[in-house]
Amino acid sequence: MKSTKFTPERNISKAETDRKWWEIGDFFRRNSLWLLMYCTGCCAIELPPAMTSAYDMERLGMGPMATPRQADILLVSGYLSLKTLRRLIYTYEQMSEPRYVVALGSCPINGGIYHDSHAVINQLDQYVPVDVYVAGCMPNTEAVMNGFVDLMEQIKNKSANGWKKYHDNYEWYRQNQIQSLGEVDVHDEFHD
Amino acid sequence: MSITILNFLIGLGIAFFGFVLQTSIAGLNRKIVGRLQKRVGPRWYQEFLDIFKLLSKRATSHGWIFDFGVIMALGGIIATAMFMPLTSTFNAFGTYDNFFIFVYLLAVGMLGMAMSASGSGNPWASIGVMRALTTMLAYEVPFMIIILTIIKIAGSSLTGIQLYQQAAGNNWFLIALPLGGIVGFISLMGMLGKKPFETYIAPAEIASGPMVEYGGKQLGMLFIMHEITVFIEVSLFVHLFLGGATNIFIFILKYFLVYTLANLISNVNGRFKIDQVVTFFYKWPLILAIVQAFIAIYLGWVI
Amino acid sequence: MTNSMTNVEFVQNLVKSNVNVLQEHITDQYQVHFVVEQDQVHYILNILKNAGWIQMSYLSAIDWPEENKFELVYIVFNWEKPVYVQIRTKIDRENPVMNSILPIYPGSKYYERECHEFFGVKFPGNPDYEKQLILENWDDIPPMRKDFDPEAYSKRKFPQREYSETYIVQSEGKSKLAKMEARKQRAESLRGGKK
Amino acid sequence: MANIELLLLFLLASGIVSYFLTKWKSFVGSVFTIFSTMFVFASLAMYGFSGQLDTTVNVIPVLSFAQTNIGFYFAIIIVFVYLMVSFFHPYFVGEYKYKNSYNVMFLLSLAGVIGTFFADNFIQLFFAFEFIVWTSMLLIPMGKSKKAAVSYYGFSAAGSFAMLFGILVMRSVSGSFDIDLGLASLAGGQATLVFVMFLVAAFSKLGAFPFHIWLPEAHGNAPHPFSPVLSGALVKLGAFVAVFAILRIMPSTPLIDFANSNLPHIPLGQYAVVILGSLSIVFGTLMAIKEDDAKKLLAYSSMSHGGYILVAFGIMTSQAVAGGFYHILAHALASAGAFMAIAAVAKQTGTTKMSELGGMIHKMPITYIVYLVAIISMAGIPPMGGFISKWLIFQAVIDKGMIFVAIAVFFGSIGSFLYVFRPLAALFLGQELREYKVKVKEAPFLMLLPMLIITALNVYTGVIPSAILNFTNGMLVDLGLAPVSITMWDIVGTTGTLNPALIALVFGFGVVIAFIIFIVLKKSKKVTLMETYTAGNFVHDEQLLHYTKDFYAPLERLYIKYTTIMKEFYETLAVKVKEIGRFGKYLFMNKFIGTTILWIIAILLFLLVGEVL
Repeated sequence: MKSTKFTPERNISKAETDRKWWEIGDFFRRNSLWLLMYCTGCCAIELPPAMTSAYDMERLGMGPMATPRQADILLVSGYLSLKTLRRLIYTYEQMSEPRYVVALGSCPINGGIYHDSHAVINQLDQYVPVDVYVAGCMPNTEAVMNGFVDLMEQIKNKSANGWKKYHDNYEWYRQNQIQSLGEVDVHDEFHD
Repeated sequence: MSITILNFLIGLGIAFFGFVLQTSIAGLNRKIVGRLQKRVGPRWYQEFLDIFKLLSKRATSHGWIFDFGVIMALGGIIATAMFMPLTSTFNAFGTYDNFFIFVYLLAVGMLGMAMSASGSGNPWASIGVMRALTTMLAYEVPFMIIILTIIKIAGSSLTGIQLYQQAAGNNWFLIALPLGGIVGFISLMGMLGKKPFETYIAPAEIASGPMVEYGGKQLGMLFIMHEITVFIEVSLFVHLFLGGATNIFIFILKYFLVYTLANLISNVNGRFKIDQVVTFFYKWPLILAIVQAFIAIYLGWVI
Repeated sequence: MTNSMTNVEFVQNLVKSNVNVLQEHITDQYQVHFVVEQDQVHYILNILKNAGWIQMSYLSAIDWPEENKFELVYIVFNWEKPVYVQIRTKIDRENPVMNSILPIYPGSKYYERECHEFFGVKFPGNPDYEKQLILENWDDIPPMRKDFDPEAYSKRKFPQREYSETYIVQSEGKSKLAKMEARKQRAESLRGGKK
Repeated sequence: MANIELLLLFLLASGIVSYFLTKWKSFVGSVFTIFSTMFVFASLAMYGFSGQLDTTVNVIPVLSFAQTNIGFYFAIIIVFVYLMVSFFHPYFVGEYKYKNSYNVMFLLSLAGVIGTFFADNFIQLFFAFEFIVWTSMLLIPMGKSKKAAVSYYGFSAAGSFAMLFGILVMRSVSGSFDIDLGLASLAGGQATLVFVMFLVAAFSKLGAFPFHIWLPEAHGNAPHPFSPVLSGALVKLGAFVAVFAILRIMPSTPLIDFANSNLPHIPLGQYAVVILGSLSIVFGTLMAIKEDDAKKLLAYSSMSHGGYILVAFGIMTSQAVAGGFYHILAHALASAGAFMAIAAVAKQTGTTKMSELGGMIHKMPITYIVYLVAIISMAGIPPMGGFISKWLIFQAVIDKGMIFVAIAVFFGSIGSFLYVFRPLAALFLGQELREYKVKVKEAPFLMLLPMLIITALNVYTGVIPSAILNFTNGMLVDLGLAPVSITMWDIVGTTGTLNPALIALVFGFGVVIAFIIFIVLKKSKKVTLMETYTAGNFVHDEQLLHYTKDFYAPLERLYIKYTTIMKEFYETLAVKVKEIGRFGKYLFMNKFIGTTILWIIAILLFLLVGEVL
């Protein structure tokens, strides 16, 4: 629209408006993080106290969700075997964007006590981008909560960009996945 | 009366008001439940945050019926809410607030959602829809028998029913038809999908049933739809059994009490199996409803 | 059978009277194992099944690289006389072939597939013992054999990040008071959920 | 001026022409059938609404005709269904074994329909009625099963002979076959007898409880294009007879008559009809919920809707009867639409079993919309026609305070959501099965056209019912009832006012709002149907993600063991009848030829003696 005397020229670019909207969205997203709990290993035992009256995750607006489509955070709690990793990648790809990954325990960081196992992978962030690692074997509940608050801070600082990274470096992630797993999408006699 | 665009805007305002009211009260109820379980609980506006977050996300779609069903669901529910009177003097479409509109226009929304869920191609969604429909078959019949009694006494316009209860010498139908009040409340629990009758959501069992494939904006729209549906159902109870309201504050108060009571009851209950839901509703609530209808219609004992 | 006989004794009698037991071991009143010849396994399992050991609980193998043998362990269970009976036999490690016990215990189908996957024992008679069951897209020697090196496999298969030798301690230079302040703030933020 | 007799002759003639045309080329013959049907419909529609159908010309000596409002209402609905269905013939008739007689039978049964509804005396009505039964009986076995026709004929014959008996009783009282005279002359025991006999005819034709066995058999196994006719049109013959029986014969005084209340003033006979109608509703609903064949499911739904019509007529207030008449129209349209959609699917896939189908929506979206609108109407959800009629019936039921009938009516209404959703979910939605991914495509235009017309009418009847209600008001006046008060937009019931157009408008408004919300938000990512939440499993078989078999299993479990009672009763009855027949055969025709001769002589003597006396 041509500007007249009474309507001053609006010089906010589209990128700028998008950024504004994104920041508003970030406010909602960080205050309402829904978890998909992929209880892969022993660290899952730290989640009940985090959810119930001891630490009460819900006061941060967090809660468990049933399916990946609904969830924001993919919570990997503990070691990941090769079989689980396939399902994890599949689940991660099903989540709606923006999506974040929080990994608990030392196993997803460097393999932990399973660092020399043929069945357990060593570093999760080689396959899917991880936004927050919570170290410890197992991390206590305060640390888990701290991890979530860290994620909220990252979202606020716009540094929780794992899902964008996954888009940008998809080839690299894909290559790592294939190196470890062969083809991610497996066929078996029960589901064909 | 003549219908102008103003009526539509008022109706839309009522739907929006219902959404805001129910979402706030649902948030408050989450806080209350949190306190009940010795937790801090979320902020009272948490439900708003959840919904707007969902709207801000990028969703996945399984084809046109998946989207169309969601639009039809939300549209049907908004349309239903537009007919809802808030008080005995304020509603959008005058005397056209016929009770049957609420029951059957609500069904359009439900049908839209069921269609969309089945269209996602996920078996859990179909199972959830099956359970939702079966639950509907269970709670609707006792409820409708009580409604028959009320309509027989006071006509089928919701405003008329409110005015009848507010007239001097008449009681609220909760008192005038005590058994009916009980049946109505149990059916309300079924309608709201609260705990003993929560079979069709069952997150741990069938992965939240019809909602299994939704994320992002579709889920957000379904949340909006759900909030408005709850608004319609609880308002129906308020208007039918609690004498409606003469002003908006009384309405909000009654609304809050009914919803909180339902929520508290739901929080100390487990979940029925689906066939238990059916047998439950076709046993005591139906018998009570028939007894109440018989007493009220044939014997004329309306206290 | 007389009533004075315990369940374990009954099994001992039954097995010893029918096959040549190389070695036996009674763990406790509920568990006993017998080592038999490879070609007598089917026979004794058949007898045990007819005597009431109807449940095939497990089939696995043990790798003995020094002896160049695999030891197959069949565990069967009787619900009337609660004794787990293990029938063990050693088979050749270079060419591990064992006839399937599918005709006796149909439930052993998946155990044999698992055993094939993890040890490489072949089970002719089981129509699909070679199909993959647990390991998906496995491309190395069977992983439970003792000459398989899991660490090397892990190194080779799973990409590793290079860590630098030097590291930084973040809190260095901060005073104790500042650290305490930071911790307090952190606790505050955790409690309220606001930041 | 359209003349009824000329129309009949025209249909007979075009039947003969279509025989040879179909023999030459089935497509041409079928198109000829479409045009003949269209001509009949057009001439009826053009002159009938103003009451100008000519009945005076007397070409055929014995027959005489009259146009009544009720007869015309039924006739125009049924001929319309015939017309719509005839568009399917070019694609279906070629497959049948006796394809040239298919079109003939179709046209002849249409002639029977016209003869029935414009008959001015009972004997002519009976013969036309029988004519329809015979022609349709020859059409049904061209589908899947020959047994279905036997069952259909058995019940229809029982019905028509009961009606014949009633007619003869009436004749013995009044001395003529005239309809009005005959019905008016009845009183006392004869009235009861005729009432029961006519009801047997009505129930067996309407497929209401307890004469419902043939309905799923015949509808499910009939040729695909004939099922909509059976369910949408021919079943309504029962309703036509029911109008005579229920509304014009009153054999007894009101049953429950509270002195100072407006509660049931319904005569005993009519009350029994209402109760049987309620049972039909419940029975039909429960059976439809557990049915796997889509056509049989819809057949049971016809039974349930037949129950609604009976309940409506039995209550006998003007609202109820108006609701009943409106329901006949609404159900004819909805049922025809649904059956035609299923037929279109069956044409593409070759099956109507829901457990074998899935994901048709991706290839046949328009058929899906047709089916969707039809079932919305069938379930009585606004803004479709079924809502108006159900609303009127509910008003009447509530007004009369009939609690148990209300249970049945509401149960049927909610239950219909369950069973109509089943084909929607199993057949059109869900996973797109592998075997239908390639070869299935949308139905051809000539099939879509009638389906779309029916869809439009379904919506029209639900949004602007006043024109049709005006017409039914005329019928109510004919029957001696007060007309329902309607204005241009409103229907005024005893307990409230309904404005269907407003509901539709608000619904549209709501959908627009929802659409705006949807469109301004971020665009969603398209994924395939197989990429659903499977708890992380890699599933590659569509069948595993398609939930169709035993859809309502938890609900079915509660009543499944009681469902076969009626069927077993009729089977036992059939066995008994067979045994009696065999006994008779044994008596007459054993190996001694003398016995047979003895019997013949005995019977002759008996007759002669009777004659002498």
